[in-house]
Amino acid sequence: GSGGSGDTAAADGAASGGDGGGKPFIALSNGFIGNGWRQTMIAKFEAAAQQAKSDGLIGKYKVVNAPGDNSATEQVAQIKSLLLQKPDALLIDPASPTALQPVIQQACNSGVKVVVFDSAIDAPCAHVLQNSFVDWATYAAKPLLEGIGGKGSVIVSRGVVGSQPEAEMLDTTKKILGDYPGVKTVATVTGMCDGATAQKAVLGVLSSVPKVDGVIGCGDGYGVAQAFATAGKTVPAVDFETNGRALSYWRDNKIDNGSVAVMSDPGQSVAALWEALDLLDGKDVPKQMTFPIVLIEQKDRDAWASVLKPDEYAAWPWTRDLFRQQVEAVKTGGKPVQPPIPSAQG
Amino acid sequence: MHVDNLPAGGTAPPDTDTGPAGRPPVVTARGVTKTYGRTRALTGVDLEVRAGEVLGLVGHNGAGKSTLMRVLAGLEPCDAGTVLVHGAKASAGDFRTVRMAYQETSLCPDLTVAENMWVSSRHCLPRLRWRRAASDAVGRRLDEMFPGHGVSPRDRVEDLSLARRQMVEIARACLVDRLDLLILDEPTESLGPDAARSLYAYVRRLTEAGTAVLLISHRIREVLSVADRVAVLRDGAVTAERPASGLSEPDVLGLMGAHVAAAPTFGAPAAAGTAARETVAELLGATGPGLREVTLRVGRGEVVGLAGLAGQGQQEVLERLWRPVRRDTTVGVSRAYVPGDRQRSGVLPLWSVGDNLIVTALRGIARRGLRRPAEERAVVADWVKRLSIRGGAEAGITELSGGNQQKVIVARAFASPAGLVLLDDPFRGVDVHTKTDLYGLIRQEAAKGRSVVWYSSENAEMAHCDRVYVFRAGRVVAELTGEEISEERIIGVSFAEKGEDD
Amino acid sequence: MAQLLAPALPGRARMRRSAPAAVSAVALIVMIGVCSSLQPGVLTVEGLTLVLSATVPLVIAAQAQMTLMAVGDIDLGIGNFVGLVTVVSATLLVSSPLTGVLVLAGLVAAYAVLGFLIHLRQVPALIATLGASFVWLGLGLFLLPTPGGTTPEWLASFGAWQPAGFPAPLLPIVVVALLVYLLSARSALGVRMRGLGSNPVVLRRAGLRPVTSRVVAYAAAGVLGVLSGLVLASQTGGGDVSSASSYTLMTVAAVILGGGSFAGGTAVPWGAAVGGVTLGLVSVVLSLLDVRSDMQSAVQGVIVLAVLAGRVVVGKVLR
Amino acid sequence: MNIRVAGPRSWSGPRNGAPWVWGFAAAALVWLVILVISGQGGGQTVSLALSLAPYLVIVGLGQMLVVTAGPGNIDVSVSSIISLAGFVSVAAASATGSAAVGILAGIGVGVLVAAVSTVAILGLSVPPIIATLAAGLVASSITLSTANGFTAVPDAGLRAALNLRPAGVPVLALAIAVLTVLVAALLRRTVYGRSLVAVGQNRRAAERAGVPVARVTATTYLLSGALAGLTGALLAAYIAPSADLGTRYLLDSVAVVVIGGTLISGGRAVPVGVWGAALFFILLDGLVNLVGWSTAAQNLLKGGLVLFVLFLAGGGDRSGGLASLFRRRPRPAAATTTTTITGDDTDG
Ligand SMILES: Nc1ncnc2c1ncn2[C@@H]1O[C@H](COP(=O)(O)OP(=O)(O)OP(=O)(O)O)[C@@H](O)[C@H]1O
Ligand SMILES: Nc1ncnc2c1ncn2[C@@H]1O[C@H](COP(=O)(O)OP(=O)(O)OP(=O)(O)O)[C@@H](O)[C@H]1O
Ligand SMILES: [Mg+2]
Ligand SMILES: [Mg+2]
Repeated sequence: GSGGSGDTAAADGAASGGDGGGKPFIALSNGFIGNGWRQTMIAKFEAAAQQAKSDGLIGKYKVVNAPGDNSATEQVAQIKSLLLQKPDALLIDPASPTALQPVIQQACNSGVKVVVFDSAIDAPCAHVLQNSFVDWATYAAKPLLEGIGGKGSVIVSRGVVGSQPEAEMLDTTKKILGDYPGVKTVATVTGMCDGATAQKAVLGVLSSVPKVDGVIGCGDGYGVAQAFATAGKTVPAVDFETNGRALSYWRDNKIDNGSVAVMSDPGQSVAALWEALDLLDGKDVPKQMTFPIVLIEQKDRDAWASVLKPDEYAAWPWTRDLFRQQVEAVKTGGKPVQPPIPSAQG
Repeated sequence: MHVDNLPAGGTAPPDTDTGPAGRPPVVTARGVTKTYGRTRALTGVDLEVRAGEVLGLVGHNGAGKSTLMRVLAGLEPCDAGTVLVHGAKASAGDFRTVRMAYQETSLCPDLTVAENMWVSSRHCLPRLRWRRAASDAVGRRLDEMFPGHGVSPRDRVEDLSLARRQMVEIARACLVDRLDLLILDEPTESLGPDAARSLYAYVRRLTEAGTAVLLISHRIREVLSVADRVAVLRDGAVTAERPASGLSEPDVLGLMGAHVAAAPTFGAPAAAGTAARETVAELLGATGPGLREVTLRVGRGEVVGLAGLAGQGQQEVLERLWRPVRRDTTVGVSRAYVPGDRQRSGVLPLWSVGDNLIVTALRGIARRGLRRPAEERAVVADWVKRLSIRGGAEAGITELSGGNQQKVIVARAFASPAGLVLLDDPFRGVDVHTKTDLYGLIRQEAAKGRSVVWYSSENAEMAHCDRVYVFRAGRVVAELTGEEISEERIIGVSFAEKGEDD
Repeated sequence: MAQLLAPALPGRARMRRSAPAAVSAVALIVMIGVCSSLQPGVLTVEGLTLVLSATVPLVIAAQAQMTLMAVGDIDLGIGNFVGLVTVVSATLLVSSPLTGVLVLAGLVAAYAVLGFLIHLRQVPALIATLGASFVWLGLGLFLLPTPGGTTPEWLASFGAWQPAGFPAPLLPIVVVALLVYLLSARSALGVRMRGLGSNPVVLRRAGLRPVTSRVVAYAAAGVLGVLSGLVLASQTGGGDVSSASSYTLMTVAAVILGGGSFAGGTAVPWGAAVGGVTLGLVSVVLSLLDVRSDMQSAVQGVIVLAVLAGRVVVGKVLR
Repeated sequence: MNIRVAGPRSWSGPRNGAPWVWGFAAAALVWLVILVISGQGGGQTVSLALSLAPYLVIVGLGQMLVVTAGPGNIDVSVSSIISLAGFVSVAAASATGSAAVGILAGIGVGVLVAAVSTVAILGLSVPPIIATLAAGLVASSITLSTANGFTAVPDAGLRAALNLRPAGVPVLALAIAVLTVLVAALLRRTVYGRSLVAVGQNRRAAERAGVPVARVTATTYLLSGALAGLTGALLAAYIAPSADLGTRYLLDSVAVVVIGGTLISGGRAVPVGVWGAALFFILLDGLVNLVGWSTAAQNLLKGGLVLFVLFLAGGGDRSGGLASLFRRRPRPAAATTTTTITGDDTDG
């Protein structure tokens, strides 16, 4: 990991106004740094921002991660101290979908362009990049159910129960399951989209359920597979994480049963950077945009696995051009852009 | 009526023309019994405290004095019998005019003096601006009782010296708008002679105004000089009630059933030249909090006493010897410590007698950090027998009476291989029999070559020492050896000048 | 027993007692100094408002913790309790204000009952409040499984209130500290509470029921917890039961920094306020200092230790 | 925290019933409910619970030692240690190719973090809860920097060993059972163990009895750190190293210690009880998942049960734990006992 910031000159600190001759100062506030996805997200942003800085697109950038557990209060404090430094644009990966509303309003009022990504947020003045949770749930269930032949019994591992995305995903999952009358749901556990939690949760019910053919989850397949290994059962079709560890496990253990890896895209932070620059340039960008999910099917698995570190998550490599294509696609309602798989490039 | 505008005494009508015997009783106990589990603390007490008199109450340890006081002050109900206040059967509210000063003080250390006054005397303080009223009242009362006390109502109790705390405690007990009976439980134990004199002068003024005073003390001479009557409590019952005039100290001791100060018959202090002994521990000009230029020496097999009034630096010396961290202290042997405050720093309450007894010796017996239970049991059995500890090794330590607990703690120290045993006034609250056993033990162990440093608040105990250092204000003011050691001599040296502390 | 021969001068004793809070205050001033040298805007009214506002709920929660520590207890549930209050104020308080207010009052009552049971059953407050923290969390998740909701209008406008001339967050900090000071340090109730933490036997002998003191302390802590939650909700504009989970330990640290102790018997409302602001400012300083994000919690820990070490040094000097 | 346990403690002595049975009883109850609901796999449920419980037991044993050291002692750094030790042990194992080195590295990390707490507690007189909090913050920082770009994968052999269940009995559970016995023996049969229990009952008395209090305290925190490190090393191999691997182990470790019958005010440790309470927690999680209750209900249930057990058992007679409930003898007015014992100083 590189340092959290890349100041050009300490002297121009507060003075760098966005509209004047100075190049823009981009700040990113991240509500939580405790998992691999967020770390990948930050790493991608820092790489892109460093590049943008050497390309002369931005003057400086700064990343602030709220310490501790996903704490909205910490993030509010962090954003407030960021505002003191008068950034031109503020990118936010929020700790909580509501907690930041007042402080975002405050930022907007002081003339800062705010781009929120990874989560819908109820702040009318901000631009939002969000994931398509319907797509996510569909990708997580459909290939898996096809893979097990449309019949058998499955466990549903729910995400953060009660959250808006989870509700949306559960609805979708139920709808899809309705299309497969041969499939029986034998248990519903709470996996919190986290391998470790899902591992314990699934292990807790494994002894009480009959043979399981698949576990429909939300990026917790590695833990679920471990649970089956512990119980001495064959690993069913699962939804893996999109990180190197899960993909290698999937590849090395030859789990060719319809499993897929599907998660949201940590590259969103880069897309958010491009959006912020476009906003600062005065371009017209929709307030709400939905960006594609990362789905790794068996055919692409080995390509991804070879480029990812164990804790690194697959991210779409957004470039400014790709981003603008996606914006066009959203505006016109066209087909979303499909960025290339990194291995294809190198 | 508020404390501010109170005369020094109570408001009971002074009737000076009749003698104490003719005055009306303030509090009367009739056939009071009280049982705690298997212990019969009070076995039918009849006692009358009359207005305007000082009644001295004496008795051996565990005789039931404190229990009786709690009953008379309305803090605890009795099992049978009655307590009458002003001749009528008392209900809870009637005890407001009976106040008690506890020996261990009943103050909250974290609160200021004024706040402590509110806690105990809030009924006679205004609801608003009580802080000022309490400060004024306690300041005035202290001025009356202990001129030059040096206590500010805003001081926190924990910042006060033991003597000042005791003064505050007594003033606290007197701070009430009507005082019929004042109970003083061992009030002078930590007061200097001046303060004690002031206190007794104040007691006189109180009784002149018609208040009754019940004085408990183990200092018989003091009781005799202040009290009008003396009551003796023995095994939970009043066995004698006499006018104080005409009683002598031996008379009272006889009434208490104590074997009159048995002279040390066993292993009397070796008169052998102490200088010849090898030095095992030494303080050379030790100075620090509570100590000024203290120089003392402990020889092998020697029993060294630290005497003087309480809190003059004796415990600081023990502390230095226990943890010789400074360069002015050298200790050449291993040490063991016998604390006097057994509740706070003595017993390990979850353990049995055996476990408590062996915990110090454990280290020596164990091999490579592993215990050797058989050897431990043998040592425990030996000591339980030697000191005839009631209940045996298996009993829980808290099931024992105080004296027996103290025996265990003393045995703990002597069961260890320590070459120097430090005694921190360990025989408070221990009865004569036990004490005699333990004195014998100390002499025996000293004869085996162990050294003992012994702080005692009871100067008579110092007679069992080979050498005694008398302390005052953190200094050694006298070193007495052999024949020179006597209670009179020690007291004489301790009080030779005005105590600096008060 | 070990008596100081020459009794410590009262002035010195008082100094020794206020030394910890003084050390924290010095740390606080140093931090503000560092902030303003890095970012001159900090010392303006808006700057102070921005910097201080996030510390307000923590400071109020620290007062709740302080109240319980004064009676010798400790509250390991305050974080989740504050979170629960934000949830209530983002849901019930909006949908049906009356129910919301009743529920908040009920939460205060629940705290009082908790204190009563702790006293009655003679159980350690540590573990009872730990158990209660699971309950608060469960209730919060039950009401609002995921962060969301909106706070009532009046609460939001309080959060956005920006008076001219002085930094708005100072007002709640000072007012609450003053109220707690009046309750715990000046009033008769406060004497009873501190007396309980200091020596419960004395209370009983004086005919004061210790259980009353404990229940009052818990009720006061409940009220302060509700206040803290309301202020937090006004700042975050919604409810999140886990938004304040870090408060549990942070408030303890704040009270310790402010000169409180676990032993009970002392009330340090001003100290707790100073300690809370100090802790709250740490993350601001860290982000201004460009400390690497993954090193921020280490620096936070080191600062806490350093302040406490400073306390030890000052304590040694004053002894 | 009742750090200053109000005045005296009215223990009736060393004969203390069997405070550990209640955790096992609760676990058995939950197991029965699972059996009734699912109607199958009773034995397998136990077997799977036994493969999850050991992790909680190890960290619980460490926490138990700390809690036994007396009022105010608690180790809130265990969660951070677990997470950090997870990364370090996986890194060490993959660097050297030896799982044993990995485990030792995990333990070593735990000891190092605990050393920071220990220095703060003993050297700076920082209260343990704050000292371990600060040390934990430092550890979690190191965890985050380690996690960034972490490439190693857990040792496959170790993982296989952790999943080994001959005849349905997890090997790890057996190993940890042995560890529990060792800890129990440590407490009973060694000088250190006796010293720890003495310090926990009455720190001042232990100090006056010649127990090296500082050394015992230090050893205790280091042991707790070592056990948390071991937990982290094993968990990382069993699950995968992650920055929040240990998060839920903090509160749970304290809770299992108390439910297991260890005195929260110190001076009595019940190693076996940790097992019962850990099984109870694991099975409870399983039950909640099986029934499909939300996390809200799960937390309400957990908190409610902890409070119920606590208030039912009460502390008036701290020695008896729950057992005292059922032999409710009239206590000679608690208030007066307190008065006398504290007032015992009147003697003499
Ligand atoms: N609360 C109690 N529970 C059990 N036993 C008690 C209690 N209070 C007193 N006792 C017992 O009652 C007896 C009388 O005790 P008390 O304290 O009244 O003695 P005392 O005369 O004051 O002795 P001392 O001179 O040592 O102070 C003792 O045997 C004591 O152990
Ligand atoms: N709190 C208590 N709980 C249980 N039993 C007690 C308690 N206090 C006293 N006893 C019992 O009463 C017996 C007498 O105790 P007591 O305290 O009266 O002794 P004592 O007369 O004070 O003797 P000593 O001089 O040794 O202190 C003890 O042996 C003990 O068995
Ligand atoms: Mg006795
Ligand atoms: Mg007595």
